[in-house]
Amino acid sequence: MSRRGWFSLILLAALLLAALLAPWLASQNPYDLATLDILDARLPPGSAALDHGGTYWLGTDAQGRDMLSAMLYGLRISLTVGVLSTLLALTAGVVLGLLAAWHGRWVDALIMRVVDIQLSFPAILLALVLLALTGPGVSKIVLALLAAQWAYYARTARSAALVECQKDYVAAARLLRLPTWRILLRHVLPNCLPTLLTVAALQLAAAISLEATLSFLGLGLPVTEPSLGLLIANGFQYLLSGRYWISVFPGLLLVVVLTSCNLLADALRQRADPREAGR
Amino acid sequence: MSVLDVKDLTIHIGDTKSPAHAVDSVSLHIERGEVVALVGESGSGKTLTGLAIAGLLDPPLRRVGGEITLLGEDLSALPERQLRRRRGDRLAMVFQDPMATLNPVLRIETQLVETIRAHRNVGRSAARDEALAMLDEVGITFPAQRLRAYPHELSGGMRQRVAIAAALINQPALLIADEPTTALDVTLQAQILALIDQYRRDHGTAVLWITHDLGVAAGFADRVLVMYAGQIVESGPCARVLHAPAHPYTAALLGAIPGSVPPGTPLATLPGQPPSLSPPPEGCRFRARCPRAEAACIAAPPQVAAGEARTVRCFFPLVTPP
Amino acid sequence: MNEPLFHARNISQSYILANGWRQRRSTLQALDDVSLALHAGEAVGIVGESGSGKSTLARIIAGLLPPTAGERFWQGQRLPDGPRDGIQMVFQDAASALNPRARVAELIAEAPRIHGLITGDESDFVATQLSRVGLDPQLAQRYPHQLSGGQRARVGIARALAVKPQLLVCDEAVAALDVLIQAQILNLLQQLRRELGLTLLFISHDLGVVRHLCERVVVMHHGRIVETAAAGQLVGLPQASLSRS
Amino acid sequence: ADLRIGLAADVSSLDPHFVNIAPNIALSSHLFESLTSVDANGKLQPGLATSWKAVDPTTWEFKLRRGVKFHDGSELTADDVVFSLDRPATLTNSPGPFTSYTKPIVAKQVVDRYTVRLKTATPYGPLPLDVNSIFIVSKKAAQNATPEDFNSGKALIGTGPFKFASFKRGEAIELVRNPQYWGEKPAWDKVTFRILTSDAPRLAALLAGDVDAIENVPTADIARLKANPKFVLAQRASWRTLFWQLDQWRDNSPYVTDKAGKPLAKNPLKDVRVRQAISKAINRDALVERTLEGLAIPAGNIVSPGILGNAKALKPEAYDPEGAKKLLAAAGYPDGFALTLHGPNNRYINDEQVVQTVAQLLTRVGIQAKVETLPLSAYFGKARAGDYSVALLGWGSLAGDFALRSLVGTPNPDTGWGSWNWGRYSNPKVDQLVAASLASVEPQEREKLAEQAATQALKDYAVIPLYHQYASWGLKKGIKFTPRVDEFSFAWQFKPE
Amino acid sequence: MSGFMIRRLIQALLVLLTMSALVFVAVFAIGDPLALLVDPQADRHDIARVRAGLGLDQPWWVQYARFVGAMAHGDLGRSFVHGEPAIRLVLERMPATLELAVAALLIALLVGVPLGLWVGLQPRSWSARLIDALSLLGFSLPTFWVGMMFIMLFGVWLGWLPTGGRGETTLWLGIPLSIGSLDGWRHLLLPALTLALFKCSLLLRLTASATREALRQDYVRFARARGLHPARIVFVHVFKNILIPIVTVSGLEFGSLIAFAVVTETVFAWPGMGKLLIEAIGQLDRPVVVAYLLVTVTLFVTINLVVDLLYALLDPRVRLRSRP
Ligand SMILES: Nc1ncnc2c1ncn2[C@@H]1O[C@H](COP(=O)(O)OP(=O)(O)OP(=O)(O)O)[C@@H](O)[C@H]1O
Ligand SMILES: Nc1ncnc2c1ncn2[C@@H]1O[C@H](COP(=O)(O)OP(=O)(O)OP(=O)(O)O)[C@@H](O)[C@H]1O
Ligand SMILES: [Mg+2]
Ligand SMILES: [Mg+2]
Repeated sequence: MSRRGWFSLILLAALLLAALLAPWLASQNPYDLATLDILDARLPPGSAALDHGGTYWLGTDAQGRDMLSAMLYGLRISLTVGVLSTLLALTAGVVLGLLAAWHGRWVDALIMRVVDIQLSFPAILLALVLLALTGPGVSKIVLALLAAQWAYYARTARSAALVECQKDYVAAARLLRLPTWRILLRHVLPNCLPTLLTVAALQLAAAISLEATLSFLGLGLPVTEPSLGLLIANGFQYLLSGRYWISVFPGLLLVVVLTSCNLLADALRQRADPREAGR
Repeated sequence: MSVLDVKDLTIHIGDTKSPAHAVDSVSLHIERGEVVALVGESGSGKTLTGLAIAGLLDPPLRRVGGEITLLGEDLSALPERQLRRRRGDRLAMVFQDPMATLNPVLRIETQLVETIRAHRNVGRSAARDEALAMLDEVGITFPAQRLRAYPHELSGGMRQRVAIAAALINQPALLIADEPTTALDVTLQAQILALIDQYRRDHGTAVLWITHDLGVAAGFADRVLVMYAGQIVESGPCARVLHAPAHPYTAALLGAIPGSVPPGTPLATLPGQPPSLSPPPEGCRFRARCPRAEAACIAAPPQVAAGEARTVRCFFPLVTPP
Repeated sequence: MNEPLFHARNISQSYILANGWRQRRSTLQALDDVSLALHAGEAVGIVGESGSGKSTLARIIAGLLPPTAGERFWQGQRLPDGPRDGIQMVFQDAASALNPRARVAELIAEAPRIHGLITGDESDFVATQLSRVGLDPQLAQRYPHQLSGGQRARVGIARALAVKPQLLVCDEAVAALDVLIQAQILNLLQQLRRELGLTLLFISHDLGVVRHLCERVVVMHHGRIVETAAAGQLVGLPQASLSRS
Repeated sequence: ADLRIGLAADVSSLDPHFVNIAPNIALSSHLFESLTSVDANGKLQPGLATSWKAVDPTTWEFKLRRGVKFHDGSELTADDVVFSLDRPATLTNSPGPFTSYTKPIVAKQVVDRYTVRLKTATPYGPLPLDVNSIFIVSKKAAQNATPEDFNSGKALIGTGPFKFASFKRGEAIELVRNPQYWGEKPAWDKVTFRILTSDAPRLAALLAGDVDAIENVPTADIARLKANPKFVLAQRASWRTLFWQLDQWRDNSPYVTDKAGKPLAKNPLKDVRVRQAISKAINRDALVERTLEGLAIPAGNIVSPGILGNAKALKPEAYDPEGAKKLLAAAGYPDGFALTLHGPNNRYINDEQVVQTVAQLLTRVGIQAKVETLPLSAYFGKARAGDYSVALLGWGSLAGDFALRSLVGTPNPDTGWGSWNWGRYSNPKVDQLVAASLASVEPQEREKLAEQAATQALKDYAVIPLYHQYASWGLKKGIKFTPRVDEFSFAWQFKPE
Repeated sequence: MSGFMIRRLIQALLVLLTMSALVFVAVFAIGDPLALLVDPQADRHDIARVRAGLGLDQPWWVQYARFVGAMAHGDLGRSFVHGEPAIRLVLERMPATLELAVAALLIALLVGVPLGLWVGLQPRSWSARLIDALSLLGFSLPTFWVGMMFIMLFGVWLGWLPTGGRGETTLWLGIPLSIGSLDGWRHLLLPALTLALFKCSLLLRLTASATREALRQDYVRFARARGLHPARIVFVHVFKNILIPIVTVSGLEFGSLIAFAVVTETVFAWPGMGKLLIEAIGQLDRPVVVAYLLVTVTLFVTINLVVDLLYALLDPRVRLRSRP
């Protein structure tokens, strides 16, 4: 993989690690109301806390949350939402896509028409309507993102699988009378994975960004458990008043996350395409 | 004077530290009206040689040495701008895959006319008439309709004819044909061969015919050059080389053709594979697979004469020099 | 005459082509009433120009493609659609016929393992199969892309043989190979026929190759069998390139 | 001179009788007037009627101002008034009709060209205030007019200080001065209302000079605006009071559990000591100072100071966490319990933040509080259906008895009482006092009764008041504005300096 | 062709029906519009009357059936909140959104395609590497955040451009457009840029990779072998080929531009359909939500159709079956 690819992978791993270790890295559990002190609200970066003597390196938000801690936990939520919805959507899409490609005929036609319908309707609008319906919550936003994104995977998986199914190794596997599930899972799927992973890395970024956007529109997550997007949204109102840190820092972190996902997608794509490898 | 004279052409692939010596000191010359076949197995450097002559090498391919003289003019010294003027004019090249060589979104007419107008100051309609005549000459029926067509509307054989028409439209002195018949079935192969043969006779064009099919070389070329691992290991008049090969590699190639032995009996084969060329092995590159290899082969064999108009790169040729 | 091992009767195949803008549908008759019998131990060649229906016939015989019309018989028994034990195929493009993500050992052992054909140690089994096609057993741990073209073709053959077929269909199995490697493979097939009594259906557009390998040659043209003859006496095929040599 | 005002909410229709929502009323007030008017402090003033009196307990008589001209030049008469009072009931597809204001009127009588009598079934004191909500339209123009006719301006003929110029829905509305206005003529030739519903862009528009004034200055930016010499800030405590509604009717309230999440034996919120403890646990000063950045005053009342029914004796509950803990212990919850606070997230100033802060404060006295906030669209419906245990509500009213009727009156769908009494608090004594207050046509007596009712309800902790919200306007330097208690941004109250 | 069209139309109709049914149920489930709109003092009779007046007293399927029946006559119902035909409200706002989306697409094309061509032709130059890196960033910046930053930078700190709203419009064929006046342009610029940023990066990357791909093709080598001028190779041979994916993607992305206009319009107070939708959802104004969705779906279907036709126009090889 290219240097950029490795760089993005390491960065993403570091971010994941930071998110996983958030409870140990963060000086405060920003989701535990008992640890917040409203009197510490909106302190600029580097301020000392009023009573317990800690330092808010990146300042505090309107509830007196330590921004750094909030960002670590927010990263956790953003990544959880992104990864979870991506995995679920990937699974659902792959199952349907493989099915369509393998079975062909009416199964294919049916699945692909549903995919077409789904795709002719933009993800954000679908998620918007769904979330307005279900209300906030991590599981609900995951569901909304799943609903909004599975079709991409189904389509990608199908077209990748169609290409693979044309290849003679599948014919050979059929001649060897391997069970269908085995052909699909052990032979076809692994060969579709490069394409799928590239799309997944891209869609991971899209999912995280979409979650942030929905949170910004007030339809994402509960306020007490802010993701990066929600942190940005919550800080939006303070932007013009000079209390930039509430919004800008989580924004920068979000951009870093998204950029590394996209970088990774890029690198994966180049890897999957040997002709691009020389670049 | 030869139409083409190549001296010590050397091509490297990749970075300067550990390049692959893909083509090593290849020399060849072609006379007016002559067909020279360049044969060898896959990866031996045939295409690279052709591309280098046409000045079409792109990174990571680099020509690191050698002279290419076309009609007395040293192409290797020319700047790209000048070189471009020669390509498609004095020197033309066609490629293997007729599906891919024509631009799928441009009409045949566009692609022919632009070739004319890139080199000659000819009006659009005059160019069109020439294109029409050219299509007719390469044996395309209903040329006027075909001019308006897109490549995908033509069959594979027709497409290759059009590609050849585009190559020949400015009456080049040299045509480099890189396996233009391999992708076609036998019948079409024969037609294309016949077409080029006829054109050569009519116009005296020199042809460098790149192929891995000894059968094609045998039936069509005046002289044959056999390439192995980036080097020319044997050259000479076609009939004689194929009849009595001098180099063990040439012999092995001929022995592997079905029909060279009675049906049902085993064909002659060679063990192993061509060597890696980064870096190339010391000494004779064929050594490891050669049934005649001896200790002396550890040194690089020179190219030596092997009879009239023949050369061979071997210490122990099958044909002794006269 | 005794019962053939395999018999294809009155096979026809047509493809539906959806053509262009206007969605005009046309059908293409790829095979038209083709019948072919293969006797045990026989080697039959099929030649014909491109598009004459050779591959289509091969796939139908192997059971990869249900024919539009016609029936297949195996030792006199009518075969249902789909692949069947005892028929295997070697494909033209060895690179695409091997799953690029599986090691050679898995490629060869997977199906025998599932069908319970491996009695002893699996790696011994793989080694035996590899040696049979003249490959170094060390190659077992390689991936297809780490093999040369000839090695890949041999792995393809080894895989097919590992499930002990009686009929081997080779669809242009040597067309993409250099003459030297082609010769190796042809020799190998000869040897296997001798040793295993394999029935061979060998498809090629190269008459020389077929003549070398087969006793009987079938010539196809536009989806029909136009000629069947002993390999030595064939006349019907236009054979431009070879005629001059 | 021209004036450009940035509005925080969209005007959905120009038909003054179509939907009873604040932005529409605000806009209609420029074009239309009603019999009575309300001054900046919420006091009833003469409008198109110069005077009114109850000629008997069930009959109010209004004397119309003479010589008032509609924008089309015709004169205002009693017929227009009766027509206007009749019209709300005829708009069948209005989702939020004004009929609750016209409903008490059982008969309308034109005494002469300039006198109208309105009869009620029972004595009804707030009628003059009710008719303030019904705009008087020109009968000639509005007869058979559809809402579209109003939106296009065709039927938009009123007596107000401004005349209609243009309406770009969701974007801007332009008005021009009515030169024939009977009262004080506005200082502006032309007024443009720009709809800027998002906070930051609205403020940005002011800062960038795209508008001259904005309403609803975001709290975050108050300080900055104050510090900026190019702008001035106008503020005042508005009529809106925020308070918690607590479930007092179910034995098992859906969002009240023990700390492990298991249901409790009984609903602690039914215990007045628990409600008091919650009230004591809330540090209203900190809430106001930090969360609202000073944009409110702590509340001990249901209506804002200065509004009828505000009992001066009622002071905001003092912050007393220890006292709260004691009360909880006394009520049988020494270790507290857990509950979920519900609130909207796009309705009141910093509403979402307020809920969180209160949760923070409750957690400190041992009531483990979770927070759930929803968009208004989902919130109100669920809250009214009684889905929540503790829910935030803000209420703006110009009369205490009105507010009490809806908020703490025993719910009765037939009369509309207690329609927003989400906690279903019920105290016959309070009901009685409210009813008496509403029935009194005598202002002093009404005020006294209303205060008594409020005092009683708050003694029971029927609801827990938090604060009275401020309303703020940001203005370009050189413009003066008299802030209004009802938060409306009326163009004529902006004056060049 | 006609078969293809008919299939497309049936598909569109299906989308419409599914979407509208979904929305019907969804908006129902979100909340009761009357809880928002009816006056606090209203009693049961008032509420019942209003409910009946709006047809909300029926079960949802009856309402839906009525709705479909009315839709067949071109009537999509009246907005609860505005009292006007919902479709009119949406269509009224459509020019603003379309203008924004078109402007954004044009910006994305005019910036993205040339830069992408450059990156594809000269992948090793430092400028291409820089552009490539920036495009990745542009790809990663969330729209709303970019919008906020733009407002802060250009609107507030520098004061060069207005921060929101649509500004002056002039009538073109009876449609109010911003592009007729300087003021309009000034208002349009920031939101269009914000909206364009992502698509610009997308098109840039697409163009770059398509160019690289095209350059590798034999036809380019053959063109060079015929001695054509490099400019002709790039601008005729390569460009005509990469135009195909560019047009396809632009068309498809145009739909998503309209969808993402929801966000941009919210940030910039741009009075388009997206803002109307957000408000309608907030007010549970079901007829407007449904009308919006119907209009957008129709729009998308039209766009897809146009893309397919363009595609066929550009690529002589095309077979008009559904895209893979
Ligand atoms: N663009 C390239 N980059 C890297 N290596 C290359 C490139 N082009 C050719 N090579 C390598 O150079 C060697 C010679 O290639 P060339 O194409 O000349 O072979 P050839 O004799 O034409 O073979 P074939 O008969 O398969 O066409 C091969 O090993 C090939 O892998
Ligand atoms: N899946 C398919 N759909 C439509 N037409 C097909 C399909 N497969 C094959 N054909 C057509 O059927 C005819 C026979 O094809 P087939 O592949 O059997 O020929 P072949 O003799 O194997 O040719 P070749 O020598 O080129 O491999 C051809 O005209 C081909 O275009
Ligand atoms: Mg080659
Ligand atoms: Mg075939």
